[in-house]
Amino acid sequence: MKSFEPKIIGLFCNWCTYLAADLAGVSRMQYAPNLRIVRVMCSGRIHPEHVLWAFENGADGVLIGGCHPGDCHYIEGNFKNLRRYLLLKRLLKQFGIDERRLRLEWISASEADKLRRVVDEFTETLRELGPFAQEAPLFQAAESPSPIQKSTLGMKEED
Amino acid sequence: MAKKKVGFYWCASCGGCEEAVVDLAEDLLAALEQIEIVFWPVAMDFKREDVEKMADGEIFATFINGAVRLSEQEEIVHLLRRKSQVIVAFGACSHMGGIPGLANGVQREQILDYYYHSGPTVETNGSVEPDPGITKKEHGFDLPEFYRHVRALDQVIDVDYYIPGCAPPPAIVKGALAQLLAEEPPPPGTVLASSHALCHECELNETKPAEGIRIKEFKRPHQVEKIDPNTCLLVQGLVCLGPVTRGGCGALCVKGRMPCTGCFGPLDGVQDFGAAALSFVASIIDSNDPHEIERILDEGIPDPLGTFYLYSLPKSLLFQKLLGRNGKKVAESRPRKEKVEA
Amino acid sequence: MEYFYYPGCSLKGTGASYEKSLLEVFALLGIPMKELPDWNCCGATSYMSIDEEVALAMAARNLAIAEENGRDVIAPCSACYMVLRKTQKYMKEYAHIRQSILNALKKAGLTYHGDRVRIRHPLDVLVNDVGIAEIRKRVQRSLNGVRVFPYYGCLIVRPKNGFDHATYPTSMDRLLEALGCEVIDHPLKTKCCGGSLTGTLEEVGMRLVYILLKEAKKRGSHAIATVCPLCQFNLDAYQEKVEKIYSESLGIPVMYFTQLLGYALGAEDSHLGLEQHIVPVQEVFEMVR
Amino acid sequence: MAGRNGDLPRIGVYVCHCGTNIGGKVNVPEVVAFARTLPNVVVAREYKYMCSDPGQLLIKEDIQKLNINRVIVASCSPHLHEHTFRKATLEGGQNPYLFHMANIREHVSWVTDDPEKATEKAKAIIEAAVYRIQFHEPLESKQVPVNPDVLIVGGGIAGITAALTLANAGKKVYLVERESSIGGHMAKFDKTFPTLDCASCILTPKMTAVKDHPNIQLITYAEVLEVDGYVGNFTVKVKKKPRYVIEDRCIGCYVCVENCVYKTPKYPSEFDEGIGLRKPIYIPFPQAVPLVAVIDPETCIEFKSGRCPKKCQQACREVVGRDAIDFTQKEEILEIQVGAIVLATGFQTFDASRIPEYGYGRYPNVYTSLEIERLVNSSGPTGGEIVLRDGRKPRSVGIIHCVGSRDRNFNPWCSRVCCMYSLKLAHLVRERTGAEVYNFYIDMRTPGKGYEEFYEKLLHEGVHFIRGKVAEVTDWTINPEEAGRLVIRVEDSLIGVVRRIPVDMVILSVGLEPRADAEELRRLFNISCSAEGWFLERHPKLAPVSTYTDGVFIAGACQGPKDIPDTVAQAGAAAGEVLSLVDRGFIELEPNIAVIDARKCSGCHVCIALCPYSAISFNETENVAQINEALCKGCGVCVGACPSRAIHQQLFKDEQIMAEIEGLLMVE
Amino acid sequence: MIPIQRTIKYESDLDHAFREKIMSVQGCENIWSCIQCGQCSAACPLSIYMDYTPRKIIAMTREGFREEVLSSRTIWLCASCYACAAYCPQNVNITEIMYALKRYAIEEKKYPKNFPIPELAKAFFTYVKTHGRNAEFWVVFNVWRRVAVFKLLKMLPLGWKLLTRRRLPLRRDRIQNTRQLKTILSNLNGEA
Repeated sequence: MKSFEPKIIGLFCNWCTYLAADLAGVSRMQYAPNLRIVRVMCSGRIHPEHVLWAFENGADGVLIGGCHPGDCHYIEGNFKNLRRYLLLKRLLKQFGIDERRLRLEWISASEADKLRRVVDEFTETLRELGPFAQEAPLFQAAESPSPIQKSTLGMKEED
Repeated sequence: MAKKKVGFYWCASCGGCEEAVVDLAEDLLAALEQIEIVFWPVAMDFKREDVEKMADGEIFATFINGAVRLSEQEEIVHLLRRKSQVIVAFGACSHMGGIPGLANGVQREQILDYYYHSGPTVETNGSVEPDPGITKKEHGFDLPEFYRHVRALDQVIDVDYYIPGCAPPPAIVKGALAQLLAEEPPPPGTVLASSHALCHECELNETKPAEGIRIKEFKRPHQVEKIDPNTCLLVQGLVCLGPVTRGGCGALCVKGRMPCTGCFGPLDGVQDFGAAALSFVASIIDSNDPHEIERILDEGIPDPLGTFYLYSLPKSLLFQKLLGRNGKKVAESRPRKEKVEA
Repeated sequence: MEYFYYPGCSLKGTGASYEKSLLEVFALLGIPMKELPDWNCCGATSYMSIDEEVALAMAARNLAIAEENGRDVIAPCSACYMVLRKTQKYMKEYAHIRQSILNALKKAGLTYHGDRVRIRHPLDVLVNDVGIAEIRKRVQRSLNGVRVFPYYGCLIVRPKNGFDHATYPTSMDRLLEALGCEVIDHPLKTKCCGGSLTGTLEEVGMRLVYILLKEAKKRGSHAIATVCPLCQFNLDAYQEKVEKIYSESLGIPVMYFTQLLGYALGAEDSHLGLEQHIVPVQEVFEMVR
Repeated sequence: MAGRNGDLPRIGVYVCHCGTNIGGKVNVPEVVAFARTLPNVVVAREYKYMCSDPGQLLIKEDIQKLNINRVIVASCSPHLHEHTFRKATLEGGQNPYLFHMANIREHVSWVTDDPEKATEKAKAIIEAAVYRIQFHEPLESKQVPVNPDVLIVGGGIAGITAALTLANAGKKVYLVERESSIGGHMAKFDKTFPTLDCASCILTPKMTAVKDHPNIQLITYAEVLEVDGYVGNFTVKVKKKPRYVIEDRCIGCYVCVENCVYKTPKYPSEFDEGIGLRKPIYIPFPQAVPLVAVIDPETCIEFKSGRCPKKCQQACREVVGRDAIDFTQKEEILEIQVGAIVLATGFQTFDASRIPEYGYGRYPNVYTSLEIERLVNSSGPTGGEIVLRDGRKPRSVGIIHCVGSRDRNFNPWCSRVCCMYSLKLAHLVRERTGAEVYNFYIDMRTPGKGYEEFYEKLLHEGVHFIRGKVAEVTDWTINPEEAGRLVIRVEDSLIGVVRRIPVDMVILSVGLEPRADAEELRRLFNISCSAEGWFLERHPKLAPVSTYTDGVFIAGACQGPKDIPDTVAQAGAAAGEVLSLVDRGFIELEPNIAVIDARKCSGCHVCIALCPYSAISFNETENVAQINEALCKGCGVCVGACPSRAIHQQLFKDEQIMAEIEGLLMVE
Repeated sequence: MIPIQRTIKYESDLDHAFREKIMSVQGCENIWSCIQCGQCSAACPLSIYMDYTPRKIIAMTREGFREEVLSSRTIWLCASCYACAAYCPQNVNITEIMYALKRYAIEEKKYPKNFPIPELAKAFFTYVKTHGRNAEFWVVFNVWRRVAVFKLLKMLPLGWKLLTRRRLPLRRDRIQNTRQLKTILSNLNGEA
């Protein structure tokens, strides 16, 4: 069986972390291919829905990358993201989802090495955690909808 | 003109929505001039066989309240879907899962265990638990299946319209009826209430400061000694979900100086009510210090899930793959996998 | 904060007066410290030349015992101090070493987590935890006018990133100043004393000892202060031989910094092991009595 | 699905090989075949270099012949070529914003070992682009006018060169310098390598030109406090420190200095690197620009006790009749408006006392190279005579290269100028004292026009070159030859023997490092620093003086160690970039601004406080929030918070972001 | 007559796998970073006695001069003071490399015969392994008994002085739980 390869969605700010990823490329740093990057202008643009959407569509982890505190290209968009992030983490926990699946890192344009380290580390963590779809018992599909009831109805199964 | 046939049914709900129908009072009598009720188990003696006997599409519209958790409920709503031209999800539970939907935040086994074994008021000999496997033919009934999850109505069958609210206020119900019976009914999928958020109709909206809202401390109603009746509740630090909640109720709760908890659900375009609520609430926290933010959250929002998904947990994005989602919105957000000719 | 005291083999032998004076100083300062139960040899540097893993495993046993009781370990011998720290670092950084040693420890009924105990040198504890200001307050008998040549030796600050600069440390200088000593600044603070070469390659070892003694003499030192039993031993026990080889009289008392500190704090001479030195040290204190 | 303009998306996907940069790792034909299976993709092609003319032509032709109305190029980072391909899309006849770039080079082929995984990742990124681009819509970019005035920060040779170039082109230039005179490090040097030009002979005329130029407003003894605004329209606050001498009245006649109550200079002169002394009132050096005295309040008796007879003031008033000294002067805040900024803040030298083994600060005869520059300077404190602190002439001198450089314990980089300036100092010392001069080097690095020739010249002058990094400079001596001198202990690595070399003077060739306040400045101007702390250029080769913040340029050693010729060249380049920006007269803004749909806005006020630029206000009559387009910078913070989904960000709409996420996750 | 020697090195004389072997040892990873500046040699208190300076040892190791390196006196003269490592501008841990070379030299029996330094290491190793602690007297005794018995006589005066000052206990100190130590050592990967 193929070993589990987690999928990571990176939501990266245009001015810091996206550039760090560019720099990692220019410096030919090799890191886990599990990361797939979406560019936004500022981490403050990121909506919790984007994160939930990523999980719902098969991501095993979401990495938000923004500028270091005080460095935001838009003054303090990264802090607005931080507020949402902290609250969202709490919510995920209530959902029974390991909060390590959502990670926020401040990575500046020059910190390609940090990006590499974070991605490799995060990939490793997610490998240990296993696929998102299998994690929280709340999201375990069972017999619902149950086939027995349908047959007693004498109805055709609907898609 | 012949009266249009109308049905009512309830699934997992508290009965408040049935009450809401009665709350129409004399308006109900006026409505009865246009409609004929052919199915309403809570009020009139109809049996399932009566419905089964009807032709497909014979009923003009069926109003279903309550969420779906039992196999019995699923059976009946499928049946009603076939027999009805229009299905209206009536009230927050069938709209989004409602309060019963909060049960999705707990595992089914925990619920059964609490109710039949470990709950503080339960006296048990250790064996009493409803078992759908037991069929007591001699009594003429069998037990329905208790599903693992609670679902909103449109996660079980196609729904044409939604009447929001917990419960829907009479004005909304009346307006909705009028729209349904009009010559040109609204497009399918419409939520029959305002298209704006609650703030839009709230009398306290104008008390918000022009420079916007910044919150240093969230409070829960019981923590506030005296709510200022003349200032926006959100501005006072109460977690009022008015900005993210569909209007139409006339800001009833806020009039009673209680913060909106979101029973009318999200506005068009918002996929996940809880996420949207969470995002705006977090955004207005007035702090950049992670420790301070954590403290503000600790003190003011101890239960984010219960706060933001009070009525809409089954409709959360995270449950969508599992429980299905509103077909219309899915089509909108997914590009079609069609080939076009080169 | 209670500490474990890890004597290492030397403090039970050639470094007996280091042990005495150290225990005395800690008692006078009211820092509770007790000997690590059933400690074993740290693995020492010679061990590394034969089988590093065995050396690290031996050190790890001590760490595991200390961790069981959750106390930081004070290792006064610079070699022990270095080896124990190196073991911690290697166990943290190298998975194959960690796994092998943890497995072996487990078989012997021991566990080790790695981040629960810190290895400290008494100089570090005295300067950075107790603090120079506090020690200055506690001085009963100032060593005013005693010219001391502080000699750190190599391993207390090696490898890099310890509690003081790796080539030009200053902690002991500051401590001795607080006792009233006149501290001599010199460039040989961490120059090797010859280590075990004094016993193996005598001509080389003696030369290294001579360099230090000669420089101390040239700079007008009344005494050399050391922090390591091997340094003290080399400079003290081989002094006579060096004098013979280089036909030069030296006669420089070589003390442990804890002896100077103990004296200043008012300890009795007999509690400091002063009589155990080969080059007599009493005259240093006669100057200030 | 139909786009907003009603047409069905017809997507063209163009996958670039980038030579072997992408093609060597990603299986491009496989990716192209995959792209053809994606929804609404009409054509998918591969090409060796998409950014080349023939590559761009592919796009233009497909737009025209196949009616392509959405263009995806899978190649490098959008930061590199987004502009190129938008232009191609426009030239092909489509709106340029119906283009999207998939980054499969920096984010895939260059960072992924395994070709199979790289190919999969490239597919995912392209699928994401295909999903995303269905939601693209035609947009208009906006133009805003550019203020042609320029701010230059730093009055060293870089700032001076840039200022003169721009001023000569007719631009108004504000030159802000922290010290009381411009000139920077170069003003301290005696000679410059390899030509041995006299530094002040070539610098002083330029400094004077700055002072006299009608287009340059020189603001010395000042620091930038605040920077607001954006490219084309910056507002900058500058703090001018009080020098307690009124600049306009002072004529630099030294009468005040001569009359100071201190009869002789007592305090270390900053300009002379502490080798020379100054009085509390002083002119840093005779060629200073502006030639104006300054009072140091830390050492002036009047400031310390308030009981000075103030003879300087008296002399200025009575002897010169200028009355320029004003003890009550306060700091001033100036506000200036500019369209572009050039940062030329330079470097600092490595603090040699961080290497205690070299004895700097402990042994008086250990000097830094900058101190020696003052010592050999004919206008320096000894008039150019090279003597030890006790007045003796050194008989032998050791010059230690790479002090603080090429050392991971300090600065890992090569400081680039030390070899050459060490050679220069070796030459000057040998020439003036006849001493034995030893150079201790790790590697001799003399690339540059005439530099190797200079090295060879030194070899002929009988200077010792010992290849080895010195371990210590010590006063531990072991024989009569060494007694009383400093001993350098080094391995002569070419011979393989450890040597002890006694010398009278040690010169530490300290390296260059980012200024201690570079981090602060970086934040102030919202640019980035490299990991080492140098200001980060936009591209190391193609955009060496630009930064990621439009309108902010860098020149000289603030970007990395540089010699004078390179610094001057870079300053010219920065001036050129500024001219091309301000002479165009306008800039085009990315249309990624936020837009409020008034029909959906509920007037909840949530967005208003979030906007960092106060671009959102509340319209009381309409009961909705509204965005001032000119102020919006397109961060999207309000979009992420809007509870009604009434705000969207152009180019970054939720549909676009979410479709992209979905697409990224489709490929297994 | 002056003996004349050819000193040319052919590639086939070298062992290019040697550097990989050394680099794979913990602490020795940075061999590639060496820029041959020689600061290690200059900082080393013993380099003046060595046949190859530490810098050369690194260069030779890197280039596969296996025989020369393993049989050199340099590695045995290293007193493990870590001065080289502390000074090295490239963070090459030369001391650890010396340790690794010593171990290989012993393993391959390349060390100089009757040279007391490796003997001391071995005596120490054997003693401590069984007792858990070192007894300085007995270890030294064991070394010189094997290397040069007459040395022991020369040591008598110093021994006596130490003895009378209670600095040379003759007891063979050992730890209580020797069984535990034995279990640990016999369960290491490297041990059988």
